[in-house]
Amino acid sequence: MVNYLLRRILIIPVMLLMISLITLGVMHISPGDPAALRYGLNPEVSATALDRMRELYGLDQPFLTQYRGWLIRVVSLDLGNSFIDDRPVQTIILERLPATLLLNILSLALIFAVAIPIGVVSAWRRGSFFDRSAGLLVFIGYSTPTFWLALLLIMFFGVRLGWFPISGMRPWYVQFMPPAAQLRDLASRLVLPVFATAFGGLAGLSRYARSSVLEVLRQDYVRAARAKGLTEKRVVWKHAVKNALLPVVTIMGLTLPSLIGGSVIFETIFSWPGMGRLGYNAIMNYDYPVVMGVGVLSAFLTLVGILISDLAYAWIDPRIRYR
Amino acid sequence: MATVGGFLVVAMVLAALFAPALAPHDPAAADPRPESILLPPGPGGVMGTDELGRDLFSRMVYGGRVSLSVGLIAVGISLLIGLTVGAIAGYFGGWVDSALMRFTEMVMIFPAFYFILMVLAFLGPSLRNVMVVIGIFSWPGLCRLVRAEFLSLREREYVLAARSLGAGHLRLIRRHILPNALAPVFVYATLAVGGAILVESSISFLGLGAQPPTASWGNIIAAGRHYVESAWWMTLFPGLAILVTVLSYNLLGEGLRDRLDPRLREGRDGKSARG
Amino acid sequence: MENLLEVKGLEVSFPSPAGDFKPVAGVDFVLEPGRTLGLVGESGCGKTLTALSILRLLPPPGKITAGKINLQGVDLVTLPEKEMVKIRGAKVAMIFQEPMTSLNPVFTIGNQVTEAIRAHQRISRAAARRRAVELLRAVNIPRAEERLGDYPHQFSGGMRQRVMLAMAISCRPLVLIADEPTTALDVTVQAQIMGLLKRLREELAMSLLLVTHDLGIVAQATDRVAVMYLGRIVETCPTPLIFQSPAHPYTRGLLRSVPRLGQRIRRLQAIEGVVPESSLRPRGCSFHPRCELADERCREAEPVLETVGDSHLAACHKAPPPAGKTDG
Amino acid sequence: MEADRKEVLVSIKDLRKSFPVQKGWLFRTVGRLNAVDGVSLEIEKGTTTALVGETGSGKTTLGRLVLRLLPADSGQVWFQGVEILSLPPSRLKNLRQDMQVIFQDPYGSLNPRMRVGEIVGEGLRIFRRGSRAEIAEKVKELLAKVGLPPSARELYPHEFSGGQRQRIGIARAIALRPAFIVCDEPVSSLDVSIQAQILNLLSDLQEEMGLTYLFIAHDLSVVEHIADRVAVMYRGRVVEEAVRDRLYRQPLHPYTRVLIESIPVPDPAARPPSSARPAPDSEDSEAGCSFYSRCPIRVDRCREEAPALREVEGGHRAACWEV
Repeated sequence: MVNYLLRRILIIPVMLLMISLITLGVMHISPGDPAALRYGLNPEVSATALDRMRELYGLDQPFLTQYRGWLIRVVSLDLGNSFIDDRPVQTIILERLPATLLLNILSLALIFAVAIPIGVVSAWRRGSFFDRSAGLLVFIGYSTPTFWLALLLIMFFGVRLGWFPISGMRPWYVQFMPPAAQLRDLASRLVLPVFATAFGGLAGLSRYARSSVLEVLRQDYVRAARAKGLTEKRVVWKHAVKNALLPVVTIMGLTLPSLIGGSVIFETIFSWPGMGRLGYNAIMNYDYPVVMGVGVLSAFLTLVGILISDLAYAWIDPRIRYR
Repeated sequence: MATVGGFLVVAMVLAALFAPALAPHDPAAADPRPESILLPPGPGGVMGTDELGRDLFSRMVYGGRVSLSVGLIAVGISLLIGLTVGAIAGYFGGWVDSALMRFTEMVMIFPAFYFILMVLAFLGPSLRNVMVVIGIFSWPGLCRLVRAEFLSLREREYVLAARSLGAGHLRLIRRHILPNALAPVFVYATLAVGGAILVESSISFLGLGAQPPTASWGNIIAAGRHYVESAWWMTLFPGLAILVTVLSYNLLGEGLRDRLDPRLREGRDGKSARG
Repeated sequence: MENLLEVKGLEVSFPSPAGDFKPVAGVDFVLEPGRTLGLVGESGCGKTLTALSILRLLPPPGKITAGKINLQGVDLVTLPEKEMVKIRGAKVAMIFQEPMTSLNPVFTIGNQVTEAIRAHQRISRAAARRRAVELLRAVNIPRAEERLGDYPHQFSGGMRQRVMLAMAISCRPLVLIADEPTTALDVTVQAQIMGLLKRLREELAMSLLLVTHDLGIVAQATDRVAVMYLGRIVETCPTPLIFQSPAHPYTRGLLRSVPRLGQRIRRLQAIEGVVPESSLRPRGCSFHPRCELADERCREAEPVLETVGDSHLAACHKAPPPAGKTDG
Repeated sequence: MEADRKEVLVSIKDLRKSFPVQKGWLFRTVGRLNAVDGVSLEIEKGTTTALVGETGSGKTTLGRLVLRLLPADSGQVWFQGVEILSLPPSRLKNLRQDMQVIFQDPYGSLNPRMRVGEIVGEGLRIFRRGSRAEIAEKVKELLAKVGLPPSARELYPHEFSGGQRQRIGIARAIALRPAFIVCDEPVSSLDVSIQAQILNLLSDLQEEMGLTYLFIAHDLSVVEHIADRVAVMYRGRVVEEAVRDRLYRQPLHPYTRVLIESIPVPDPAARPPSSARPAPDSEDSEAGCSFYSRCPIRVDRCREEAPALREVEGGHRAACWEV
C-alpha cells in the first residue's frame, strides 16, 4: 500500500514535468508562428506578449536552456508575473482557487448523492418503470452538450422566470448585507452552475453505478446472502452496494479531468471568478505565465483527486488494505 | 435501440454528404439588412436567420459536416494510436507493458480539455488542428481497453494451442487475438464518436474550433448566446442537433454492445442456467 | 417415516424468445428426517436448479411453473416472499459449489457469520459474536476467535467452505442443501469437508440433500439416491441398491463408465452419444437415443417412475418387474 | 524392472520456474512462488506418464515448461536428443510439429471465431503440408479419426458439446502426427459418461500412432486407468514416482497415501475415505519438507532438511526420510 501511494505521489513531479514541457514546447513553436498571431483574438496583446515572452523566457536561447530556467522558477515556486496586470501568478491563482473548488466540490457531492441511489435502485428494480425512465433520462443527459444546457438554464430559470441570478459569485454590494443574507445570495448564485457542472457526471455515473450493481447482484455471494435468509433490502444495500462502489470510486477519480475541463466552460458562461475562467482568458490573451500556472495547478489538483479516490478504494477493499 | 441509432447515424452522414443539395441557401451568404437578420423560424427559413441574416437551416446542415468529420477523424486518430499502443502493451506484457501503461495513465489523467484549448490558441485554431488534438488526447481509454483484451486473450488456451502449433506473432495476433478483441473496441469507438462531437462543439463554442465564417453547431450557439433573450432559435436548434447526433451514436454503441458483448448481455440464455 | 420435505412434480421454466425451456421437468422426491438424499446427475440435468427451487433462489428469469415443495406440510412454492425469507437459513440452509466466491470479499468473516445468526434470532451483537466463535469451532477452524476479524481472501478454499457451513448451521436448520460442496476442492480437502458434513448432520439431526455428480461421494455419504437425467428423476432407491442392482440403463451406464480405484480394466464402457440440450428433449423416453435397449415404445411413450423393487423406483419401460432383481 | 525400460523420449532435468506473487489490486510483488522446484523426470517412448497433484502443485506449469509455452528459469528438457529450452526460436518452430498439447477446458481452448476445419487444419497450413484441397481432405480424415462427421468442418466450436469439443482439440493435436502430447487434465471438466469416451479415444490413438503422453490429472482413479508410470507432485516437487501398479499397491510417500485414501470409492461397502489433518494456517518452513505440517509420520529431521527424490527400489522413487 505504502509502496503504491509512494508511486502515485512520485508520478506527480513526472507529470508536472511533462505538462510544463508540453506547454513550453507549444509556446516555443507558436510565438514565431504568424498563424497564431493572425488567428489570435487580440493581436495587440499577443504582439506585446511576444516581446515580454522573449524577455521572460529568453526565447532566443536553445529550448533546453529555457526549460531549465523555467524549472528553476517552478521549484522555487516562482511562476512569474502576469503579462496583463503584472501581478505574481501564484497570487492571482490563489485568489481564484476557492471559487473553483467550491463549485467542483459541491457538484461532486451532488453527483455522488444523486447518481449512486439512482443507479442502485435502477439495478435492483431492473426493468421497472423507474429503471426505464431513469435510463432514458440518463441517456439523454449523457448526450447533452452541457454548455448548451447551461445556456438553456440561464434562458429559462434566469431570464424568463428570474428565479436565480445568472452570473457572478459575489457582487460588490453583498458585503453590505448581513451574513445570513450573504450566504443566501451565494447559494442562489450557486444553483445553476452546480447543476450544470454536475449534469454530465450525473448521467455517466448513475449508469455506471447501475451496471456495477447489476454485476455484483449476479455474484455467488449475493445468492449465498439470500440463502442465509437476509431480506432483499439488506442484500442490496449492504452486500451489493459496498462492492459496487469499488469501480464507481475508480471512475470518480477519472472524472476529475473532465470536471476541470468543464470549469473552463461553465465559469466562462456563468462569469464565475474561478481558475477555469482565469485560464481561458489567459489563453485568449496569450498571458503565458498564467496559462502555464493554471495548467500546472489543475494537473496537480487532478492528481490529488485521483490519490484520494485510490485511498477510498483501498479503504473499501480489504484485499488492498491488508496487502 | 441499435436500429434507431444506426438509422439516425446513416441519415446524418447522408445529410452531411449531400449538404449542398439539402441546404436551400449558401450558408455564408450574409444579408445584413435589418429586415432579414434574426428572423424567427417561418416562411423566410425553417429555422430563421442569424445576426448576419444568414439562413440558419443551411448553416446547420453545413455545421453537421464539421461535427461529423471531426468526430470520425478524431476517433480514427485515437483508434490508430490506441490500438497500436494497447496491442503492443497487451501482447508483449512485461516491462514494455508497464512503461506504456504508465505513460497512458499520465495522458489519461491529464487535464486534457484545458490543454486542447491552449494548444489550439497557440498553434492557431483550425478544424484540422481540432481533429488532431482531440485524437491525440482521447486515445488512452481505448488503449486500456485494447490492452486488457489482449492481455486476457493471449493467455487463452486456444492461443497457447496455436503457439504450440508453431504459429508466429503475426498469425497469433491476426487470427487469434485481434478478431476476438474487435467487438468491444468497435463499441467503444462508436461511443467515442459521440464524445468527440461534444468536445468539438465545446471548443467551437469557446471560439477555438471552426472559425467564422465556417459554420459549426458550436459556434452558432456561441453567436446565439448574445441573443439568448431575443433569438432563442439560434441557441435551441444547434444544441438539439448536437444532442440528437450524440444520442444516436450512443444508442448505436450501446445497442452494439448488447449484441456483441455477451458479458453485458442482461437477459440470460438457457445455457448459463444449466444446473 | 414422516416426510420432512416432499417435492412433487416440480417444473422449472426459463422463458426465452425461442420458446420456454424446462431444465427441470417433473421432479419428485422425499427427504426423511435425519437422512441424506443424494441427487445425482451430469451437468445440465437440472439438479442444481432443483436444489435452488427449494429455497426459491432460481436465477432470473427462471420460474417454478408447476409442482409442490412441502416442508412440514407447508408448500414453499406458494409462500409469500416475506414468509420465505424466514425459511431460508432458518429451516432450510444451503451451501454452494464455489466456496471461493460465496463469501462477500468486503466484509469480515465475523460480520458475515453474525449476520446469518441475527437474521433469524433476536440476540445481541455480543451474544451473536460468541455464537459465531462456537460455530467456527464446530467446523474445526483453528484460532476461531482471532479469525473472526479476517476477510475471506485470507482463507483457503476448504476453510471458506467451513465458514459457509458454519453459517448454514447457525440456526440449526431442519434441512441442509449441499450443492456439489466439494467439487471445487482438492481430494484431500474434500475428504475433510465430507467428514465434517457427516458429523454435523448426525449431531444436529439435520436432513441433508446432497447434490453431486460423484458416485463415490454418493456411496460414502448418502442413505438414498435419486438419479436425474435431463430434468427428470429416472431412478431412486436406497443407496446400496443403486450399486447392487441398478434398474435404469442410464444408471447402469454411469456406473460402468466410472474408472474405479483398484479395478483397472482395459476399456471403460462409455455411454455412447451426448447429452442433448434440455431445450431439445427427445420424444418419448429422453434417454432413448443413447440407450442400447431402446425400442419403438421408448421412442413414443414417456416412462414414469414405477416401483421395481423394495422402495426402488425407476422410469424405464425395460426395467425389470417388481418381483425379480437384476444384476445390472 | 530396469531391463523393461524402453527408449526415453523426453528427459526433464532439474527444471525450475517461479512466479512473482502479487497481491491485490496494486499488483505488488510480495515474494516468489516456486511453481516448479527442481523437477527431473524421464518419459519413455510410447507410454503414458501421469503427473498427479492437487491445485497449485505445479503440474500444469510443468507441462507448459516442457513444451516451452512458458520460459523456464533454469533446467533442461531433452526431446529426441535435443535440448529444447536453449533452442533458438527458428529451430523451435520445427520442433513444434513433434510435440502437442490438449487442454482441460474444451470451451476455452478453441478459438470461437474460427470454423472447426480451420482449427484442425491450422498446423497443416502453418507447415504447408499440402495444397488447400489436400489439407481439406486431411482434416476430414482427422475428424473421422476422432469420431466427428466431416460436416463438422463448416461449424463453429459453440455448436458442439463439451465432449465433442474435446475431440476437436484432440484432432488439432494429432494433425501434424506428433510424437509427444501433453494432455493437461483432458477429461476433468467432462461428465463421467463422456470422460470414458475421451479416455478410450486417447488410448486408441496412442496405440495407432505410437504416441507418448504426459498425462496431467488430479483424479487418481482416472490416472490408474490410463497411466504406465505415475509421478506425484506436491508444491512444485515430485515426491514419488513409480510404475503404476507399484505406486497404487505400495505407495511410499505419506502424501501419496493420503491422496489415495481420500478418494471416495463408488461402493457403499468400501471403507470411508479417511480425512487427513487439515491444511496448516501457517506456511511450512523454508528449509524442511514441504509436506511437514500435514504429514502423519513426520520426525524432527523433516522440519530442518528437505528430503531429495531418491530411488528406493526398482525404479520406485520417493522423497521422504521415513521410507
